[in-house]
Amino acid sequence: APYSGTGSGTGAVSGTVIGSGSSALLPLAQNAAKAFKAKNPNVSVTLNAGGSGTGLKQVADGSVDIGNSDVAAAAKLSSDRASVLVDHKVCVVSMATIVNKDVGDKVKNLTKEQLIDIFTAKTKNWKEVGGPDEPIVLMTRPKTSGTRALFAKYALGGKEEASNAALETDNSGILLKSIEENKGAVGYVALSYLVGNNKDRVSTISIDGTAPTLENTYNGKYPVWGYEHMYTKGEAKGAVKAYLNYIVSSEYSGKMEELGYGVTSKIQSSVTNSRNAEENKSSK
Amino acid sequence: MKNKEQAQAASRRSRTADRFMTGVFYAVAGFFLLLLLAFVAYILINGFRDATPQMLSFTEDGVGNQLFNTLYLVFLALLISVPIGILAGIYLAEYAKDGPLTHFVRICVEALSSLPSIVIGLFGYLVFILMTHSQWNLFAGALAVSLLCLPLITTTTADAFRALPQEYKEGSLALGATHWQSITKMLLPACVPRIMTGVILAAGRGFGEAAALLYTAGMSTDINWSNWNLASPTCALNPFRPGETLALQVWASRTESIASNATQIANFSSAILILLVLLFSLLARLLNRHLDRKATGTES
Amino acid sequence: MTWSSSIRTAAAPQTTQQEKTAAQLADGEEDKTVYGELSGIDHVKVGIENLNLYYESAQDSLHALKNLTMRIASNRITAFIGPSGCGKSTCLKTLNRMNDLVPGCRITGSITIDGQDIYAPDMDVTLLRKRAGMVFQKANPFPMSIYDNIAYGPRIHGTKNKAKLDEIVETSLKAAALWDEVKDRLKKSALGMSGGQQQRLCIARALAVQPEILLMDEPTSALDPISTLKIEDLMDDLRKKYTVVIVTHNMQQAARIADNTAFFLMGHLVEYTNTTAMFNNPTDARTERYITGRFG
Amino acid sequence: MTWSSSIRTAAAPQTTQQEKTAAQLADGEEDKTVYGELSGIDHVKVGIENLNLYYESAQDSLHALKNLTMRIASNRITAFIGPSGCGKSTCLKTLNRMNDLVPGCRITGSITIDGQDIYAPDMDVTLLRKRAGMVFQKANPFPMSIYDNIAYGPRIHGTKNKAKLDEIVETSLKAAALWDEVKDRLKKSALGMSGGQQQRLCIARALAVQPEILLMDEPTSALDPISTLKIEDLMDDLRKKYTVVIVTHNMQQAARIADNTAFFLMGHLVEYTNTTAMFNNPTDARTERYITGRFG
Amino acid sequence: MPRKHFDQELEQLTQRITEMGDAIHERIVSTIRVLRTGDTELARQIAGSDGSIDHMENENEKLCLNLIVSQQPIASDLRTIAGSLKILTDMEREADQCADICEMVAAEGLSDSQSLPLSHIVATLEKVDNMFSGAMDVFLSQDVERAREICQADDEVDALFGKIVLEVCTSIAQNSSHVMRDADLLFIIKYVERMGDHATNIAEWVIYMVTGEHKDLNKGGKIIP
Amino acid sequence: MPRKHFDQELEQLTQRITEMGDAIHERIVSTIRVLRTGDTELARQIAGSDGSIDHMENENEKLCLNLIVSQQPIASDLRTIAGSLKILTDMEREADQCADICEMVAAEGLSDSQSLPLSHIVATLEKVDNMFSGAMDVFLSQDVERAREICQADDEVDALFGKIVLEVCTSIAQNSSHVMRDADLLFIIKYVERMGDHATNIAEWVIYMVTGEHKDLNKGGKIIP
Amino acid sequence: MKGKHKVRKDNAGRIVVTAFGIFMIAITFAIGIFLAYKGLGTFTKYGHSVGEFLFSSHWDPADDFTGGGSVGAAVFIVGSLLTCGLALLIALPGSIASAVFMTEISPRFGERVFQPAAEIFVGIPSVVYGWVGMSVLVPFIRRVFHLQMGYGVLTAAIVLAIMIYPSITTVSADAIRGVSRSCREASYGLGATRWQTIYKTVLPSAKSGIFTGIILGLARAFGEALAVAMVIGQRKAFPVNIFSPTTNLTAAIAADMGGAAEGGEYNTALWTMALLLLLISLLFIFLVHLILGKAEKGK
Ligand SMILES: Nc1ncnc2c1ncn2[C@@H]1O[C@H](COP(=O)(O)OP(=O)(O)OP(=O)(O)O)[C@@H](O)[C@H]1O
Ligand SMILES: Nc1ncnc2c1ncn2[C@@H]1O[C@H](COP(=O)(O)OP(=O)(O)OP(=O)(O)O)[C@@H](O)[C@H]1O
Ligand SMILES: [Mg+2]
Ligand SMILES: [Mg+2]
Ligand SMILES: O=P([O-])([O-])[O-]
Repeated sequence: APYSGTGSGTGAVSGTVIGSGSSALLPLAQNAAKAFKAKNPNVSVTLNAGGSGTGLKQVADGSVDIGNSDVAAAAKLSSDRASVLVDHKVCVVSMATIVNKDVGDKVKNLTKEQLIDIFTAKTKNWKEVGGPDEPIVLMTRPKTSGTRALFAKYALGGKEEASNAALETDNSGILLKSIEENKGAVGYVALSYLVGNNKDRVSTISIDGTAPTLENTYNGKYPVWGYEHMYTKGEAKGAVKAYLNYIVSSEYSGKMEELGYGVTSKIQSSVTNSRNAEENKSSK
Repeated sequence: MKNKEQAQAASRRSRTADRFMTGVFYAVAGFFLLLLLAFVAYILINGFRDATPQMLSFTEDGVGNQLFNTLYLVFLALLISVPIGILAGIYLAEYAKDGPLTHFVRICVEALSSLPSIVIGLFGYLVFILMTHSQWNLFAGALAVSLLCLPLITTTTADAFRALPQEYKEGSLALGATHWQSITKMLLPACVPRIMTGVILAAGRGFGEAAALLYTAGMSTDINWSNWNLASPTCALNPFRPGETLALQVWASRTESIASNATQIANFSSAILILLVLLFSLLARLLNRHLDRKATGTES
Repeated sequence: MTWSSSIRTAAAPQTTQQEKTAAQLADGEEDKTVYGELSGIDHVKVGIENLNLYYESAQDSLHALKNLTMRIASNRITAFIGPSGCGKSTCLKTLNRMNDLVPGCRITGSITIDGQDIYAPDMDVTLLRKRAGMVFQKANPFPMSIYDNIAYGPRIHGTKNKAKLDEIVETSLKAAALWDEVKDRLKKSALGMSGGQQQRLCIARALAVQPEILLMDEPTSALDPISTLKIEDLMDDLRKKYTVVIVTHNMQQAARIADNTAFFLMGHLVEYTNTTAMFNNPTDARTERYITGRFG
Repeated sequence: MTWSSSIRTAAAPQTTQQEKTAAQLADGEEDKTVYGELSGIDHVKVGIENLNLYYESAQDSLHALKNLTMRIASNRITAFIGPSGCGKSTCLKTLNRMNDLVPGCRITGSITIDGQDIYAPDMDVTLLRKRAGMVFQKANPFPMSIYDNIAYGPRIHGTKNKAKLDEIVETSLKAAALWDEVKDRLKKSALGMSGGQQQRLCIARALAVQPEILLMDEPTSALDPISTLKIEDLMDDLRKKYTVVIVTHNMQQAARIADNTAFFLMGHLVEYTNTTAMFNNPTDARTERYITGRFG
Repeated sequence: MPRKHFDQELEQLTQRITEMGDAIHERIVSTIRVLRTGDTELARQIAGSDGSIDHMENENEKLCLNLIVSQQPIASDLRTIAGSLKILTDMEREADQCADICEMVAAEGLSDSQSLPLSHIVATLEKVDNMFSGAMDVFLSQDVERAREICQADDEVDALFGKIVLEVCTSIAQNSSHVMRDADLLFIIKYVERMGDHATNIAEWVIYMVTGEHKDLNKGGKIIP
Repeated sequence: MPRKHFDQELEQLTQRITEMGDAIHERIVSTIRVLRTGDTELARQIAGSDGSIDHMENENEKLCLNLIVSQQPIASDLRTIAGSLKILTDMEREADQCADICEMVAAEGLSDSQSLPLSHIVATLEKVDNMFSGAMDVFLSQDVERAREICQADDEVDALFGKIVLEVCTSIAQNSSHVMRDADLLFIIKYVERMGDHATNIAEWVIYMVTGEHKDLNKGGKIIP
Repeated sequence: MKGKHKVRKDNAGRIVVTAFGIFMIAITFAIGIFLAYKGLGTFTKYGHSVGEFLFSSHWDPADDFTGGGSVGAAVFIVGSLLTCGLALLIALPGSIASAVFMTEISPRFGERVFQPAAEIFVGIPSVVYGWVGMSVLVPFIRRVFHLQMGYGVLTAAIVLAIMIYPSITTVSADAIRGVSRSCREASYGLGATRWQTIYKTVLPSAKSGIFTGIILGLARAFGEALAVAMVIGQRKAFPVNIFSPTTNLTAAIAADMGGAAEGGEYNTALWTMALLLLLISLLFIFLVHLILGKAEKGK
């Protein structure tokens, strides 16, 4: 990466930061970049989506400074390529099950089993789970999506979604719009898509009585969450380092929560440990 | 007399059919015209209804930078594809002998022109980004778009050359001009109006292109308008910086953005894009008419 | 024998030849050329010796000119006549090697201009074409101004000087009897001119490179009678300075303007003589039948 | 006075008229038509009375036919001659209302065929065009088989019966002197025929709808002399069954085939008389100047 | 078969000229009768009907000019038409001379229908008639050889002319009482001689029509034997 | 200015015919001298040089035919050429008759150059010469009115012819010793009369050239006064 | 030696121009080779059969480098074919009617209004089509046909139809304009009505040009990604009727290419789809040539 900055901390850095990857992380990264740049006008930050796979590959190739990913590098890269990458768990995201308002008025909570039955297309009508007499419309993300991977793992207990019965949506934005507009629709998005006006467009569903909120994530009650990773090839330096530091700084954490992302450091350590252990296990 | 009556009956039948079909044609044409009108109106109204002046600004909140990127990218793409396209077109029309090679070039050009732009985008990503070990940048985007424009310009040029009467060339050669002189001094100037049209159509294609840019031009832009150091990544004129275009931005704000006014911005950008297309189409027509008049001498 | 009335049938000397069809005549033993007295032939400009021309393609080969030998007189108008496809245009094009542009066109024999072999390997074709200008059936003004049309040739051949070009343009247009009609609109597009004017422009354009020979391929066949007459009047003047060869379908035109006339048939030169003899009393029966319109 | 030699100048009776230019003559007071003796005029097929035709567009209006009155004899060939743009084709097209297709074309006056006003509101234009068939300058066969070309018209007019169509095709081709040449390849594309054959095909096609009148707009101007002669021979036969109106640029053609000839100039009918009188001894000085090629 | 129409018209022209030739031949035969019989009635009739031949000539001339206008004749076609145009003049003169002879006979009668000169004149006129008929045949057959023979035959006529003039003069010298009638005989034999010349001209034009060459093969007016 | 070339050629044709006319006029004048003086030398010379006029006729005929071939003349152009073609015949005949007259003079001499008939013949020939010159003028000027006058003038010649024939006959009747020479006189006056006819024909053709109408305005052969 | 100089320039010109002609081949080849290189891995590296890829509907490639998934792309292929076919069915009558209208019925209006309008249609970014389709058409379809959702084959086909409509229209209009005036005159001259002239003469004569337009339109429809992805529903199952959601090749590529691990089975299978798109393009080109070649032979 073109790099012309020196030093660390705030104020004095200059240079370029280029990132790519996860589309779920992009809004945060962009928001942070904007704030970061306000302080460091000599830094140029450019960020792109492309998907976690792309981000990881590019950072491993060295074509970008930061590779954003919803999943751990080991899931998408061969182990020797993954091993040179340094992980920065910049935040956590929780995935909320969302339904169209007409369902949401009647169905506020589902058990994990119900959820699994719905997403594997065993349950086909909302009335089976106490909702209106409407067929269930599944809306999912592509198989390569990090959001989908997390949701499948922690909400559906690793069960495969019924792709052939679901409508797949490339992007969370469009998925949200689809759920909003289609009766009986159910799907999932990161909480970050449910801030501001978006909150009222759809209804969220509690799982086993736990509502998908940041608090429930921090305290470990709500299991459907994951880290968002920003990988660098080797240790971060200069502007990149400053940028990464800025994201995880307390200065920015308020803003982060406003955007619907969870601050990594706020997660209770027990929760962190068990999740880390799980991830290490699954990546091996 | 029976014959005559028969003829009259047949004539009555065919006239009825004629009137009916004329009605059908009017209806269909009217329908599509209305559809287009509604389409354009919808986009424009949607776009400008909630627009704020700030949206035009050259900041993160406006689409000024994207607009600039769009124009700049298309400009770069044309800079690359116009000369190549014209030269290749000249080859096809003037030098290619009627043989397998020529046939092959022709098929290649046509294949290129009917290639899905997403495929071009992927190719561009691999070759212009990965193989050059660079990052998303405008120039890579321009190269990808120029791949899209290239066949268009090539075929327009070749067609324009072929459409010229054979007599022009014969006339020139018979005056002792070489083939190359004939091309540069006579045929090419005579083709300018038609090539122009092709170029403008190609530009229109560049404006609207998103799929080919997803993986090449990048989806963010960061311009410092006070920085004119060409090597700097924030310099507007540095082609080797990422540059989100309007179409890409529409795509991005429709899909991923969590900004609260993302939809309005997207609508606004769409409207701007449509205006651009309209403008260019108009420009092409005016230019063409002007050149045509000049060439045919109908201008008084 | 398709055409004859009883008088004609009896016309004694030709009787036997008339019995054959044109094809038999052309392909048969009788392919010797009848040469009559030629006007101005003591000054030969172009010499064609045993010229054979073939159009060859992957599938087949066409023998388009068969053993052609003729001399073209300097400062005379020579007309080529003959039915469609007989090789008139082909023969005309060999004279400034425009046939080089036709793929698969092969030549044997020799053509000389002022004694110089124009198919010699070291011949500069562009200079040859400068010496032997060409005017085509369909007027082909370039899509540029009248001035630029005329100046095109001189510019190609290296004249850059504006004053010089102005002079050439004026002289050429005057020589083509067009100056008065266009002098006030030299900068206007040539495409806005009438058909007859366009053809005279093409003649002027050919004159602008100072050729010695003017080759014209049916230059008036697309024009109305009045424009045709104007161009014929013009050609009559051109004869003074140039050697003119013209292909024409119009027998009367040949009779009006040409000094010598050559009649072609299926690639053969059947008869070549002065125009008066050709049209009043041709020697070969095929010539007679063609010019009196009784062919086919 | 541009053209005359000393003899011509002295030619007493025309002297004053010759002094004026054509334009003066055409626009001036002198726009009365000279009518001579007409061949076969006791059977009138077409009557044109005080016809005026305007081409109107947003910018301007062109008075293309000026107060035209003429009667066209049945079973005769009537030729329209005149310089380019004088309104010959326009006049021809009014006879089967092909000018309806031209936007901005306006007509006053009347045209009758067999006494019936063809511009009457209740006139069936398709039937009119069936009665007055048209043949154009450039042969325009449809890109289909020879058979389908001929059968096109009858089919349009409701004939479906195969045997009937076969018969019509044969009769029409025979009438156009084409049957023998094409009878073995009726199913082949008409585009593969020679120019002269194509034009005869177009004539056959026009005959296939059993017209009463044949309108021909320079039907041979794109053909070589031999094909032209064939078509002229054909027209001579057609006269027996049809009323033929032909536009031609070729004075000799008019002289050869027409019974009556009309000379147009800038929208005026200048002279209308039998062909012999027209070409041997025209009355109007403008006619004389035009047919002797001294116009412009 | 192009130029079918033209060929028809040419044939028509030939036919009309032949018809005119037949009509003239008839008049020559009648004139011979007049000279033989001194039939003034017949003579008056022939002299008065010369207009019909003139009319024929006029019509055929028009036909020729029309053919030139409409058919743009060239080469042999033009020679045929131009030759016809010329031949028509000579033919008309043949008829004219007949009319002139008959007019004289009608006005003055014949001096002595059994006189030697007159019978010689008749014999000459018969020869001339043969020449004329021959010329018309040759016009149809375009036989150049025969045409040449006809031209040669005029020499005999010229010789006869000289002889008859001598005879007439001798007869006048012997008896100058009918000078006026004898002078008429002189004029008649002169006319007959001219008729031979005209027949020769016709044959010459036929040769021109075929070969394109027009030579005076027998210069007329060699009145000196 | 289209047909410039054609107009030039037409002018050339007219000029050549006029030149030929001048040459013929000269011969007529010479013939008059011969008749006046009985100059056999001059007579022989004129009789011998007829070929040059024939040659001119031939050339001009060719020119006409060439113009027809190349220029497709129509209407007045064609009338000019066709008329010229016809006029040439008559002109040639004028020269022919002069030659014939001179030939006779050369062969036999003149009986009595001071005789009344002879002086009348000379006067007639002068009249004919005037007619001929007039016809040639008219050919140039295309003046129809004058052409008609010329045709009328032939009546006088015809009248003179009748008168002279009477005179000659009377003189023969009185003295039949020079019958042969007197017969020559008869032939000469006949020739002169014919010359008047030919001049008339020329004028008639001029009228045709201008108006397109060809009428016999003075039917030749009215030898009976 | 002016002449020599000219000749040298002439040669240089020819060489340069030829080089660029060959450059076009190079690019196309580069793209082809690159796609083949990326896409053939499905068959070589991961050992799937072409038959499986084309005819199996079981799509479950593994997003890793070991493989073992299934790569049956039949659903995508069928989705592409179905939407394009339907789009053509919808667009074609309208296109031809419009082309006829703008050339035969009202040429002036056609030239002044219709042609530019069609050009604007072509210029509208496909993203915009997709978005408008999603915001307007999807609810519309849902309401009109009383569906639960508006996504599906029909919706995608309509969006595609609108997208290809201008291309087919303009190419057809060009073809119809190319029919010589004289052909029309001949027909009118025989007493044919306008409609008879159009369907008996003009359309048959313009046939090959219209086919070309159709195929170019189809090629565009096949290659369109973003707009279709937004409205087709992207359900990885065969549609049961024209209202069912399904998915297609381009949507799949656009959706998953970025997320899939580079070089993994999933990723490679997507490249194979891209390769298939290229091959389909080539097939279309081949068809155009066949048609035009035939038309030329006819003449
Ligand atoms: N480029 C070519 N390739 C093959 N054959 C050709 C070519 N040009 C002409 N010919 C053939 O050569 C022969 C002579 O053609 P050419 O054009 O010289 O005839 P032409 O006498 O000029 O006829 P026209 O009067 O129709 O112009 C024809 O049979 C023609 O088909
Ligand atoms: N469709 C039209 N719109 C406007 N003006 C026209 C139209 N058609 C013909 N004219 C004009 O009407 C006049 C007569 O044209 P027309 O075609 O009848 O002439 P023409 O005598 O047939 O000439 P040509 O010999 O060139 O065919 C011309 O001035 C022409 O420019
Ligand atoms: Mg040619
Ligand atoms: Mg008399
Ligand atoms: O009739 P002629 O005067 O020529 O004898």
